[in-house]
Amino acid sequence: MKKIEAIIRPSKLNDVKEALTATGCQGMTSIEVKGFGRQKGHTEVYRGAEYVVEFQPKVKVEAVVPDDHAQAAVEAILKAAATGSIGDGKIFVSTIDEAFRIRTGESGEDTL
Amino acid sequence: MKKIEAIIRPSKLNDVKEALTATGCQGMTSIEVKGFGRQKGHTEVYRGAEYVVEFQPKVKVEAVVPDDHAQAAVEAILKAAATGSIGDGKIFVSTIDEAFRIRTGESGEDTL
Amino acid sequence: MKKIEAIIRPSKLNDVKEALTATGCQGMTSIEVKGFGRQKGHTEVYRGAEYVVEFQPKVKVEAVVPDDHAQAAVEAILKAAATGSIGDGKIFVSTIDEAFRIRTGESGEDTL
Amino acid sequence: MSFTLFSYRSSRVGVVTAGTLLGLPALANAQETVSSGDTAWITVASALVLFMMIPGLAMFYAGLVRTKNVLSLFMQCFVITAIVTLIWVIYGYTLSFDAEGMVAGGHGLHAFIGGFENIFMRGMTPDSVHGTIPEALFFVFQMTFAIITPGLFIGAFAERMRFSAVVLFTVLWVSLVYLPVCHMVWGGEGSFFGDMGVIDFAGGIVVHLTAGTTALVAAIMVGPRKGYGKVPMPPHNLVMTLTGTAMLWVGWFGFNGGSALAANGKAAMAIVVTQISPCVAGLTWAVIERIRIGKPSALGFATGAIAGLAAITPASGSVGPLGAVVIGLVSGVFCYWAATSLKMKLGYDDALDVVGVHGGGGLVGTLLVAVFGAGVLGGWEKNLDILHQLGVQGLAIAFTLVYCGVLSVVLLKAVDGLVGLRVTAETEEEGLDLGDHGEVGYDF
Amino acid sequence: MSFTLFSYRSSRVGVVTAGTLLGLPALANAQETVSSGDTAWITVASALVLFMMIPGLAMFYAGLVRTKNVLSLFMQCFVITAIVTLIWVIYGYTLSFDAEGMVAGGHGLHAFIGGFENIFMRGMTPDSVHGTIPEALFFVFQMTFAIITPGLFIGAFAERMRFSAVVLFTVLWVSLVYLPVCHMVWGGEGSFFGDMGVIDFAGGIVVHLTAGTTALVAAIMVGPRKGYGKVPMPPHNLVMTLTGTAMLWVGWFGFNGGSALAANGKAAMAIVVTQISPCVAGLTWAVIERIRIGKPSALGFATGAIAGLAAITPASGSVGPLGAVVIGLVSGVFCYWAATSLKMKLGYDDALDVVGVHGGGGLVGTLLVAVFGAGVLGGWEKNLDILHQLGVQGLAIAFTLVYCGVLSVVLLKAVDGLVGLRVTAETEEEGLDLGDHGEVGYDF
Amino acid sequence: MSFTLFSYRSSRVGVVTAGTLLGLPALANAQETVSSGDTAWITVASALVLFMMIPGLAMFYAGLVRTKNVLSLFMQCFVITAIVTLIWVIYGYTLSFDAEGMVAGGHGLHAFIGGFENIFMRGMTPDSVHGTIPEALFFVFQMTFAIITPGLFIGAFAERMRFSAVVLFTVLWVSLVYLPVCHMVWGGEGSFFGDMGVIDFAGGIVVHLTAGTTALVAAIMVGPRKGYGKVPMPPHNLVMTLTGTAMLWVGWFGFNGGSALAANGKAAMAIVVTQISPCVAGLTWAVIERIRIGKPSALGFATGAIAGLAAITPASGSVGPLGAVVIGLVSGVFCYWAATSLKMKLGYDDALDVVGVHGGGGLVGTLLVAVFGAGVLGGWEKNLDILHQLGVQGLAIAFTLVYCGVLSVVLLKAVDGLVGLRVTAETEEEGLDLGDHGEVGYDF
Ligand SMILES: Nc1ncnc2c1ncn2[C@@H]1O[C@H](COP(=O)(O)OP(=O)(O)O)[C@@H](O)[C@H]1O
Ligand SMILES: Nc1ncnc2c1ncn2[C@@H]1O[C@H](COP(=O)(O)OP(=O)(O)O)[C@@H](O)[C@H]1O
Ligand SMILES: Nc1ncnc2c1ncn2[C@@H]1O[C@H](COP(=O)(O)OP(=O)(O)O)[C@@H](O)[C@H]1O
Repeated sequence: MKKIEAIIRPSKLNDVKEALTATGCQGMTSIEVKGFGRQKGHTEVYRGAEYVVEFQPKVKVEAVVPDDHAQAAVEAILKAAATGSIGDGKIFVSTIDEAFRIRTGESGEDTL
Repeated sequence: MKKIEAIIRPSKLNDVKEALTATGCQGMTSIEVKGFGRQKGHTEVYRGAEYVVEFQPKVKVEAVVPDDHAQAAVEAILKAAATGSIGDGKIFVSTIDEAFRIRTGESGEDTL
Repeated sequence: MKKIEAIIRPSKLNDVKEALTATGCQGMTSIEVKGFGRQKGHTEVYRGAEYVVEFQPKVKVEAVVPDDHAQAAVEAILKAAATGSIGDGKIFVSTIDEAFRIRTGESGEDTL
Repeated sequence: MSFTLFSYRSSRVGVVTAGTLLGLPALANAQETVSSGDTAWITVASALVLFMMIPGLAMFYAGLVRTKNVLSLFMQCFVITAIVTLIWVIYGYTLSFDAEGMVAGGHGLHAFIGGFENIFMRGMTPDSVHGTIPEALFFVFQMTFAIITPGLFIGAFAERMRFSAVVLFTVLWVSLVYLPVCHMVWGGEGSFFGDMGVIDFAGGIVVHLTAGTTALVAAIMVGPRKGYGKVPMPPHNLVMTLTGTAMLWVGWFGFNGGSALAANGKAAMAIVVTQISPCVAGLTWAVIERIRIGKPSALGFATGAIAGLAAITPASGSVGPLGAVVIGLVSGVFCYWAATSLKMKLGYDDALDVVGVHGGGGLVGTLLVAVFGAGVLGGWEKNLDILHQLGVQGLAIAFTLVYCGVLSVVLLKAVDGLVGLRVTAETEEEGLDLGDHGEVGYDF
Repeated sequence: MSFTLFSYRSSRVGVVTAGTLLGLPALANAQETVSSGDTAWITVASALVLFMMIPGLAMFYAGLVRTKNVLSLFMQCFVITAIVTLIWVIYGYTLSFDAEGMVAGGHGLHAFIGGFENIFMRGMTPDSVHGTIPEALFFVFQMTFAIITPGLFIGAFAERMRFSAVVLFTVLWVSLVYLPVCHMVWGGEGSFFGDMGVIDFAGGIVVHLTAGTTALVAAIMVGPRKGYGKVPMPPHNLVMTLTGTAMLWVGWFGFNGGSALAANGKAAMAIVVTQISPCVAGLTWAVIERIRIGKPSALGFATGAIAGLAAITPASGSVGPLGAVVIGLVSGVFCYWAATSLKMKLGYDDALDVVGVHGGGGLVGTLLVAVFGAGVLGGWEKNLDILHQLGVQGLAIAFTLVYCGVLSVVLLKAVDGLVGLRVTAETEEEGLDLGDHGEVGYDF
Repeated sequence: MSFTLFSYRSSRVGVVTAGTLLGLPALANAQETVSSGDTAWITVASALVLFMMIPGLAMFYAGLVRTKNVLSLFMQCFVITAIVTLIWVIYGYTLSFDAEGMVAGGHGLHAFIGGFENIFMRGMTPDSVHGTIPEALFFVFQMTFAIITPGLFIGAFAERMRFSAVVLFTVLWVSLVYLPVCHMVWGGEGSFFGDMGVIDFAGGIVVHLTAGTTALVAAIMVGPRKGYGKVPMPPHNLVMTLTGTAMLWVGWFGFNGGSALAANGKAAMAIVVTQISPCVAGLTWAVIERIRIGKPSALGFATGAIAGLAAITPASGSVGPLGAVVIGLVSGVFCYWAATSLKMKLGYDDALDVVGVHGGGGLVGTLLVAVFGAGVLGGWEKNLDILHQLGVQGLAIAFTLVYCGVLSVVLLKAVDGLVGLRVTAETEEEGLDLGDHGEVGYDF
């Protein structure tokens, strides 16, 4: 099984969710994160004190999928999350050794 | 070393923490996440505008454990986090190449 | 590619960010988490009801780096995040199979 | 609905005008009947008491629950406001304050409940007068008390009682508990407690004791929250609770000061003691926490302050600064004990400590006014026989506890039968905001 | 600036003092000219209306938007307060209330706009009197109405209008819409609507109808928010919105009760109906939601309550409890329909439902006062000819809709040309707080 | 404690009643001694000033700190309220306002501090009168000023001063700084500043200058927060700060308007200028930010507004609209400079800018009232010699700066020796909420 971690713009979460489900992915987990990268941050000023905020609000979507679905999932996300401007984010793919469904105790690809 | 990622119901965090520590796991990290899966979401209505919220509040617990503790940890979580209803969550196991304790700079299984 | 996950004190985020960028790491993602470990928690009391809060606020920094940068990155974090007191946190290193830049669709180490 | 309902009588209440006293020509009458100064103050006092309910009490309570139930507390405060207003318009005011058929010392029906003369505000016009203020204003001021009283006890069954049950129970409780008790205490000559000589300036019995008693019954009958005592249930927003505390505090100037029904020295002195008591009680609570836990908490100070405010309420027209200090001190200690030790020992889940704070505070003040109202102890009640008055106050307390307790049991049983007291386990789990109201409090 | 500007006249307004009526010696005059009771009440009423704007309306509105725009609503409310205050000082008060040159029944310029006698408060001293209150107080009370009116319509174009455009539009709109309409209705003998016999006790036309009309025009001309109808835009902090609702509610006692300009039975009765209407309207909205969606929401109750408050505003000096109940009921139903069905059908993005709630409420109340003001229906207007009055009210509504609508189109066009109505797409995306003001609301 | 302590005298203050003036029979006296209108207004004004402290100032300040310290600001505001109330009851009122032994022009002890006649409110009954209001009300109104003054300076050492140190310092500071300065300015004939002819209508010197001076000393002596200047410390909840700003603003109507001690034209005109100054100052601050940073911030507007309110305070009884505009303008510019450039240059960590805003504002207003109080510049002070008055005001400022500065140094040293000024490094790191009070503000 592969774990797809996609760091995307918060406004793209819904599109990515729909794109992923369209590829047959039935579950995923999203996390609010702050991202640092090429995209430049903004400045806040409070009574003359300037704060440069370099971390941008992003959302990380994690979906564990069967090996043979991984490519489709990546492609779906690439399509759904892209705007073409700096800050669109990254996708990282890694390997999951084992998966379990807590409700039933089952393990394996069927649990996804 | 294995990384155990368990996506569970928020109300089960305490039980899972105790079950894990009972297996000898001395540390873990929890993260508030939103989960999408078979469990159906809810509808909110604000002045006639309906919002279907498909992402459920969940908690992700991450614990890195020595290889030979992994199975016990998974079983402990399976037991502590299950309610039998849809939405109980998943456990994913993956491989960690190296671990370090920041305080001392040590590495290896002893740092866990 | 390697994924470096560092669980650190929230007050160290900025130092870690700077240390990492100094090693040539151009991007990273940070997440607010709660950590459980050797560091003891605190007690809150509300009208006589005591709550022992064992989870500490921590920040998890995730950076994916080329294999040959991993060691430098780890060392940079070890240096930047340490205070010497219990609760400084951990660093976990794992393997990333593939990485993509959403904006361009490119993959590989160049996307980091 | 027949239109004769609206053939209003003019001025219902006879008053001896200052003009008459001064022997000025009749022309002066119309002008002096209503005091614009008293009217100004009681108008504002009414606004202040409404402000105590929304947003004061709503914030105070809602901050103490878990995030998932924050709106349910607000909604209950708002809807109680609306329902009690309508009850008050239709039959609440008349059943509380219509004095038709009352005889001093009589023990007939009207010693316990008012008449129907003013049903749907019949007979009230902009020209009607009550004492030195417009009757419409007296109507509004008293209405705000009827609103906040059921508001208080919702804290006891917070986070688990079904919204429709809260609504139904409020209607029944106000009709069958609040209106009679209010009449018995404040109905004037011929009212049961009034004739006994009970002292209850601003509602120690009428407001706090009834609310506290019902809170105890309801906490027990509705049952504890799922996981109570096992799962941590810390307040989700103490900042909001403290803000609400401050609003209640300031609003209490209107609650107690307004009960003088005039802008005068009595109102001012009532405000002085209304300021002293919460200060002492809050500090007392903080000091106890400092000693027992090591740290004085803001929630502790706030809880003590509310207890001190509840306690001074019945006494605020009678006691001087010395009495206020003692009442603050005693209520701080007593309510701390009631809201922590006693509650834990008895095991009921009074979620927001209505019993300990309002029941306890009401009790302390209603008894101690009998002592510190005496001139020799710095009070303003001439000819107060302390022992006798203690007996009178005790009797009134006992009667109210029994009446209000029994009625609460009966009404809650009835409501349970009709709509069910508790939300489903799922709604309790996901929160009343989503379950009962289909919305969430925050989406940062 | 010449100093003669500041050679103040003394007391601008002649009054018949009570002292004169009583035949007391002249000495009494100075003392009785100003009623300290009326002054006390109107002072507080002014504070209450200001409190409705900041923080009341700011919280009510800011809670409804997304986190990234929360400060922009606060900032707009604050800056509008500041700008309108200065306009009022410099030329607003005089153009609204200077009666110089007005002739009863005349249709000259001064039927539509006041004169320049009181420019920069010329002639006003601490001794100037208006009726039974200091003129400076009358000035302040009326100022708070001028402040809150443009405050209302910012809800329509929330989350997307450029800050500088809001500022500029406010200046133009208050000068060219508010001041004339205020003068036409409340300018006294010789004012256009006043002479027609229009009833608008506290601003159904002057405040709510103008705000609602402009809101409609602005929502359309500024255009919908990016993603409107597709992306979910739920309120980010309903708790704040409900707190703001409560503050508006309590403040409305000052808004309507203060419009009696005295602490008397008329003020008290205005407050009675001001309490009844939102209760009925809020419950009505909740019941509709219960039927249609299955769950009564706190936001629904609150929205209904504000609609009921807007609706009772023009009628609060004329109707009795029956009228208040009906106005509450009708506004609850009508505004629900306007803010949900009508808005969706017509497709404009009135972000915070100013059209449905304030426009709708103002309409309902301005019409129904013609019916329920009648004595036979429990009102206080002697000799009210219902049909005739309906005509008068309808005419005033029509005139206001057209005048205010056309002016709004013209002024928005002008502002668009001068500074641009909308923020950039990037600012809309990252939020107005960062984009327009360089700060964020929360950093927990 | 002996009971003779409570053998109260009746009416302490002689008044010439209106009844006497009118030559009405004595009967009228009792009735007319107290003006119910004035009483109504000052009662509300007292409530408004208390409202400024809790929750107004608590919210304003608490929103500006980091999440981990939010409750500590609330707790300090509450506990200061309680402590100062008790001080006021026991010896504060008498040391401020007991006029026993004062001689016009005398420079004995009682020019600087009051006597002990009214210790523990001795002699005060509901019938005691001060001017046209009950003495108990005068007591309450003045008490609220004593409460808010130390409340102001806690902003300077926020996020790091030990709770017990704050408590102890408050007790000492109120006793040894506030009471004497209050007496010197407002003690009546024979008071030091009073006899000099110092103008300080509502507390430019008594409240804002003392608070600002002590804030400067304390910020320096307590030392900067850990990481100050390196770690970002942005406000955690600007929405709360803005809400608090609005509450302060509205409450200021009571602060300044109430200082007329009557509901009259003077109060009304004070409110007019109290509205104008913050509007101008807020806009000024926003314009400066627009020019220097490119974006006007809501926090900037709010800060300017508070500066404008502080500045108009001493002048609000004397200046007209022109003066208010200029005072607003100057305080906007001056306080911006003081809170940004000056603070950075001098390097002290005045966490919430008490020095710049309150010190700066108090300074500006106390000086400019000497100019714009003059009739020729639109003010109400007859026979004002501008140059002379500037000298008088300057002298009073200088004296206060020195007295208050020196005392602050001494008292802080003492407190440091007794309990230690600062929390431990760990408590500062984890936050004062947990460290000092064992609780957290939010748990969403
Ligand atoms: N090496 C990395 N490891 C982990 N996260 C990264 C890394 N590089 C970028 N990110 C995440 O991706 C987001 C977008 O990256 P950025 O460089 O700003 O734009 P782009 O992906 O369009 O080149 C960042 O905000 C950060 O959250
Ligand atoms: N393929 C997946 N990848 C990552 N997270 C998943 C995946 N499937 C489910 N989840 C997580 O598990 C949670 C529970 O899954 P769900 O399908 O609702 O119930 P159940 O696990 O009982 O079948 C989801 O809310 C989501 O957070
Ligand atoms: N086995 C583990 N798996 C995942 N996270 C861990 C593990 N052990 C510790 N952590 C994280 O590291 C943090 C610090 O650990 P702790 O034992 O308190 O101190 P130290 O790292 O200094 O020994 C914890 O709060 C937790 O977030």
